[in-house]
Amino acid sequence: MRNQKVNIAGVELQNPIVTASGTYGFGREYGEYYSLNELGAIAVKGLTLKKRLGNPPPRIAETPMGILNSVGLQNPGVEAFILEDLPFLKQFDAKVIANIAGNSIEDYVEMTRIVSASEVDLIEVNISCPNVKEGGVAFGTDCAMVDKVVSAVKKAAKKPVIVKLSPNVADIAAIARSAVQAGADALSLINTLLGMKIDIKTRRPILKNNVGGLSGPAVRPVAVRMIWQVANAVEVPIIGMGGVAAAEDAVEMMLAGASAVAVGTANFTDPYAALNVKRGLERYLDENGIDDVRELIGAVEPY
Amino acid sequence: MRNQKVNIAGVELQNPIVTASGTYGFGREYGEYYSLNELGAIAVKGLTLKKRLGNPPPRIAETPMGILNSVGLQNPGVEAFILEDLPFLKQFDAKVIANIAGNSIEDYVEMTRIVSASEVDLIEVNISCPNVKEGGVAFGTDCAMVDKVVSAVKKAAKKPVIVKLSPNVADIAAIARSAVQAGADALSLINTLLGMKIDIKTRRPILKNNVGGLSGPAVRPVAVRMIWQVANAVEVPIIGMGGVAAAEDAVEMMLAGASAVAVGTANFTDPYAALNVKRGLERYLDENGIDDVRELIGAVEPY
Amino acid sequence: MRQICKIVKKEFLTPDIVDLRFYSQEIAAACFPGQFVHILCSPAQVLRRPISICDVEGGAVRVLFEVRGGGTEYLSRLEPGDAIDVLGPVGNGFSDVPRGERALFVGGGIGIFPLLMPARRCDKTPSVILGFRDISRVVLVDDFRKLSCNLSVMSDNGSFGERGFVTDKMAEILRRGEADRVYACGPKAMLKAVAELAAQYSLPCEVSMEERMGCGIGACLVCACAVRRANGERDYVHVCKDGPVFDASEVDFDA
Amino acid sequence: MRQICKIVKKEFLTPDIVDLRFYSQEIAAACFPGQFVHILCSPAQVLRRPISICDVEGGAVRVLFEVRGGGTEYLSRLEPGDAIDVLGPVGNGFSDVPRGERALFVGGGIGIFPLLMPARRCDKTPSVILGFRDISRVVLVDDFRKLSCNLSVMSDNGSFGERGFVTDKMAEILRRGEADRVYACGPKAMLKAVAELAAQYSLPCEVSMEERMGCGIGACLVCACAVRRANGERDYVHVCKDGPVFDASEVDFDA
Ligand SMILES: Cc1cc2nc3c(=O)[nH]c(=O)nc-3n(C[C@H](O)[C@H](O)[C@H](O)COP(=O)(O)OP(=O)(O)OC[C@H]3O[C@@H](n4cnc5c(N)ncnc54)[C@H](O)[C@@H]3O)c2cc1C
Ligand SMILES: Cc1cc2nc3c(=O)[nH]c(=O)nc-3n(C[C@H](O)[C@H](O)[C@H](O)COP(=O)(O)OP(=O)(O)OC[C@H]3O[C@@H](n4cnc5c(N)ncnc54)[C@H](O)[C@@H]3O)c2cc1C
Ligand SMILES: Cc1cc2nc3c(=O)[nH]c(=O)nc-3n(C[C@H](O)[C@H](O)[C@H](O)COP(=O)(O)O)c2cc1C
Ligand SMILES: Cc1cc2nc3c(=O)[nH]c(=O)nc-3n(C[C@H](O)[C@H](O)[C@H](O)COP(=O)(O)O)c2cc1C
Ligand code: FES
Ligand code: FES
Repeated sequence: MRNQKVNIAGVELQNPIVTASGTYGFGREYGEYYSLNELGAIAVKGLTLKKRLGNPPPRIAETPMGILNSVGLQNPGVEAFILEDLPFLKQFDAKVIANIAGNSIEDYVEMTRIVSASEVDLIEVNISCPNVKEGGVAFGTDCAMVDKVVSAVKKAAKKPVIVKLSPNVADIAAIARSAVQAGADALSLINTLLGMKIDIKTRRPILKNNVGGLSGPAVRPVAVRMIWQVANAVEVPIIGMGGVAAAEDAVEMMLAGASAVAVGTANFTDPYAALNVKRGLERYLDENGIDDVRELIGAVEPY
Repeated sequence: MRNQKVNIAGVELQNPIVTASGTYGFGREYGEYYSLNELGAIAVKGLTLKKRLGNPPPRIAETPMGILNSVGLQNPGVEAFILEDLPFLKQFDAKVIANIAGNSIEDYVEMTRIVSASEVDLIEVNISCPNVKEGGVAFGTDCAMVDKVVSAVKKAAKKPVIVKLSPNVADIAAIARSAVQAGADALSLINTLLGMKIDIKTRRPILKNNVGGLSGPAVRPVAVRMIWQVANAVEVPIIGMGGVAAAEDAVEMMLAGASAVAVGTANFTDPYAALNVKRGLERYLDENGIDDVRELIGAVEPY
Repeated sequence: MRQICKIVKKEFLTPDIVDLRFYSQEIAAACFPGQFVHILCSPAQVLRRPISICDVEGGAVRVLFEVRGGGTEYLSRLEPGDAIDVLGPVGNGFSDVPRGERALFVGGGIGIFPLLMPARRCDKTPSVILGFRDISRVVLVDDFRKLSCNLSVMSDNGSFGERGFVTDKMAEILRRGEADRVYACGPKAMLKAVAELAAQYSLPCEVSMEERMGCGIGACLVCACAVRRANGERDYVHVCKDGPVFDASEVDFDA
Repeated sequence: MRQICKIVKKEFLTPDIVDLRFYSQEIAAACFPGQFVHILCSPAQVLRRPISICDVEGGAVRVLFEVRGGGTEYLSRLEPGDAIDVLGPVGNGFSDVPRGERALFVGGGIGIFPLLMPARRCDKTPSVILGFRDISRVVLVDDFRKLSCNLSVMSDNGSFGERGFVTDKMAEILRRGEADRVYACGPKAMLKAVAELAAQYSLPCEVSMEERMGCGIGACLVCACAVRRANGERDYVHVCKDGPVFDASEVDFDA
């Protein structure tokens, strides 16, 4: 048996396939298509301290090989999640990643305390949500802010902390370094690129929020580049994401430097996408005689 | 007859369709497919003070609905362009935009002087090329640098100056404001997003330069969003580009705030792309009873 | 359920409206009136397209769709024998008409498609009102004629059936007390008017809502529909999983 | 020239290699040996794919291609009657063999495809060396047999024809003084060896180079090929417009 296990900040995932926050709810829906025991980890929908309604619809637009979304963190609040959804998720072998988003540093700290006391396996600090007015992406595009949020969260955290980075920056390596210096145990990237689509008939944006986050295969080259840059800049493990739709894409991201790979938008194209990526990765290892999936991590040979 | 004319910094284009720098050479090749008299303007291949060989091949990779390129400003040098290519281009009704890129502020200034003394109609200052080590994109991602380059260029310029912005930034509106405060007569955006693709068989990047610039339909939502943000931040005309492949895309960019629209990567898919966008735009105006194409500029009605 | 299904029949009913049947014993057997299928149209697209189930015939599922953009355009060019990737049946459909009750079905435009199956399944003769923009868009009327129902057909300009809105006719029927409950599908403005009319007569009313979708199964939360909870609080439910059919009294049509 | 052309014939010669003919009177009439066509394979792709013109038959253009990635895979699934979007003929092909000269054609793998036409057009019987990895990849040999040429077929493992490299056979032929000029197409390493051998014997040598392409017509400068100018200076020329066929003495194979 080939080794599929990877380690993210001390937490062992049985395989490197993760589902991306916000695309997979709390796992119940896709769990009707295949067993959640198949996955390495599940990053749950972004949580806020209190229940959030999110943005008005339309919240999605299609673009060439991508989508824009402006959900705006609709969620039941962190306490409701822990009471109602976490017990469901903890039945499975997949690790649970609580994705948290705050409007203020106090929010982040408070949520960190709450999820630290729960059965969640890892905390993913979303400092890169482009779909909320207050906070959100603003925390993730400035090194000093990154430092502040992450330092504060780390002080309160009793679980490993993954910091989720925004791609809407000029120097992703600098942001990554700030996060790691402030104590991030792992990084995940990329969140969505800010985009817009206009309906030329109505002359109005498709999204009621005007702008939204771009994801899907279209952004994969940007994601791969950023993962590579970050892997060269810091030592902590990376969860790579952005347009992964097939096993080959997961291999590409691992070669670029990711220790695990998340599947997001591809779930919408095919409810079995994450499962197919996982199975395809196993086949890839077999066909290429690779005994340990970790051999792929960062194995790209640049010119 | 419906009005197709638009004005970019005092220069009248007979229609809003431009060809994007670096995708159209000096016009000769596409000129064999249709008359260059059809176009509003032609932005020539990025010029440097001295001849440049550019980066080693492979210089192109295909990505989902996009491409990565790492040409790295191969060009004969600004003097050779003026002697050998400009006279050819000046035979046509299309305005000529000289796209210049330097390694230093002195370079930019020197080139500005040289092209100012030529028959070029507009100068496009490329502070956003991701494919050269020295200078290039570095000039375009920092407001202070933008200010320095643009101020210096403006002092030397005897033609209107378009500043071409990089999308690899956190706050495009801030960069745009710096450029305009420093005297930019117009802005063009977006240049390419930095991306990477890895060949999983060889475990090497496809591009010999490791990373390259992402363009094509994949990036259009990012381009539209940035054009909209910039149009709301500054008063100067904008040449919009990034993934325009059809007349509908041109309309979308104009609604977002562009006064003219450049066609780049789409030329590779179809050598008639720019012509088709132009004709399609005419048809669109006819079908919608729009008498003046300028009615479209910035006409999006955001929520 | 996700299946690769063979197209067994395709017909253009108007230059824009396609009648498509694909084979899926499983979906045909499992589906309820008002549910939809989520179809992956083109390999160049990331999102599926929600299309209501119009009817089932043996092991075949029938859908009608209007060609709007890239997805439906691509779908309209497929031919019998071609395969499509179908997710479904998904969503919550119309509730069964209780025995003995007279249902009124109100459909406008492409909103008439999901009404055929539930109208057929009534034990008491239902009323059906179909509204079209004009005669060029009239489809499926013969299928409704074959049911035992009291059929009214309206067009905005009178070019087919009666001139007027479906709500004009609906008001008549309710005034005459000929309906015990209302089911409606169509443009939001129409649904709002239908819901208000039904409320005036205190009739239970179910409406099928449209919203742009991602996953189609309730995971991504993009297909939000504003509702007002009993306590007056605003909330969002989701068209793909909680709907597309909702109790009209809950929906906040003005959100 | 850009045309939408009908496929008239498609055949899999091996599980990976497709023989495709499409109709274009214009391209068939205009093309020279060694030129290529730039084909838009799939609507989900932004770039065309360069494929050498292998032959012309009446108004049909024949190309052979190996299925490698998404583009060629898509193309391989098209059928006679389907249309493809073709740009071409493009590029600079092989120069005509001067009357009375004996040409030697050396091809390896998919590099043999563009050699059929020029080999047929020689007035003096040429020599042709075709190299294959192994017997499973052998194609087009019968077509070469039908020409009047001195044909040698090599395979790396001897499973078809002689065991050995094309350059082994080439060395023999040059030693015997049976060639006045050399034309070659194949992997870069092979071309380099061929060029060195030809240079040893001071024979003119033309090689057809491969590079990833954008526009295919000389505008975007992505398809760079390193050359060394007479004055020793390094430069880049472009495979799509200056090539794909270059004078071997110019090409910098080590760049
Ligand atoms: C529950 C439900 C049932 C439906 N049933 C039918 C039906 O039976 N027959 C029919 O003709 N149409 C139906 N529609 C509308 C149909 O889904 C859209 O017309 C279709 O998605 C348009 O896709 P497109 O690629 O042609 O258009 P585009 O505009 O190119 O689509 C772009 C994106 O927007 C979405 N979109 C565009 N218009 C709509 C819309 N009106 N509703 C939802 N998403 C939209 C698309 O799904 C896609 O994601 C239904 C919609 C919903 C929500
Ligand atoms: C002048 C010229 C003539 C050619 N003639 C033939 C021929 O007659 N028969 C044949 O089988 N092949 C030929 N090739 C190679 C052929 O172009 C590639 O195999 C093909 O482009 C691969 O496309 P894909 O989508 O299958 O692969 P992918 O790897 O998915 O292609 C991705 C991108 O890389 C480019 N690419 C990948 N491999 C190559 C390559 N080897 N050369 C150039 N571009 C590449 C593609 O064009 C595309 O832009 C020729 C190449 C050139 C440059
Ligand atoms: C509908 C939708 C909702 C999302 N919500 C969240 C979220 O709540 N928190 C978060 O960190 N990222 C969120 N994301 C971003 C994804 O987790 C992921 O970073 C991004 O989509 C790129 O991956 P993909 O291309 O595979 O989708 C969301 C993405 C989508 C498409
Ligand atoms: C092959 C290639 C070369 C380019 N070279 C230049 C250049 O020299 N100068 C420049 O300002 N932009 C250059 N660009 C960027 C384009 O002008 C344009 O900004 C970008 O490609 C987005 O437009 P598109 O998606 O329509 O191609 C180049 C783009 C491509 C694809
Ligand atoms: S479409 Fe994903 S929740 Fe409805
Ligand atoms: S492919 Fe554009 S110059 Fe050769």
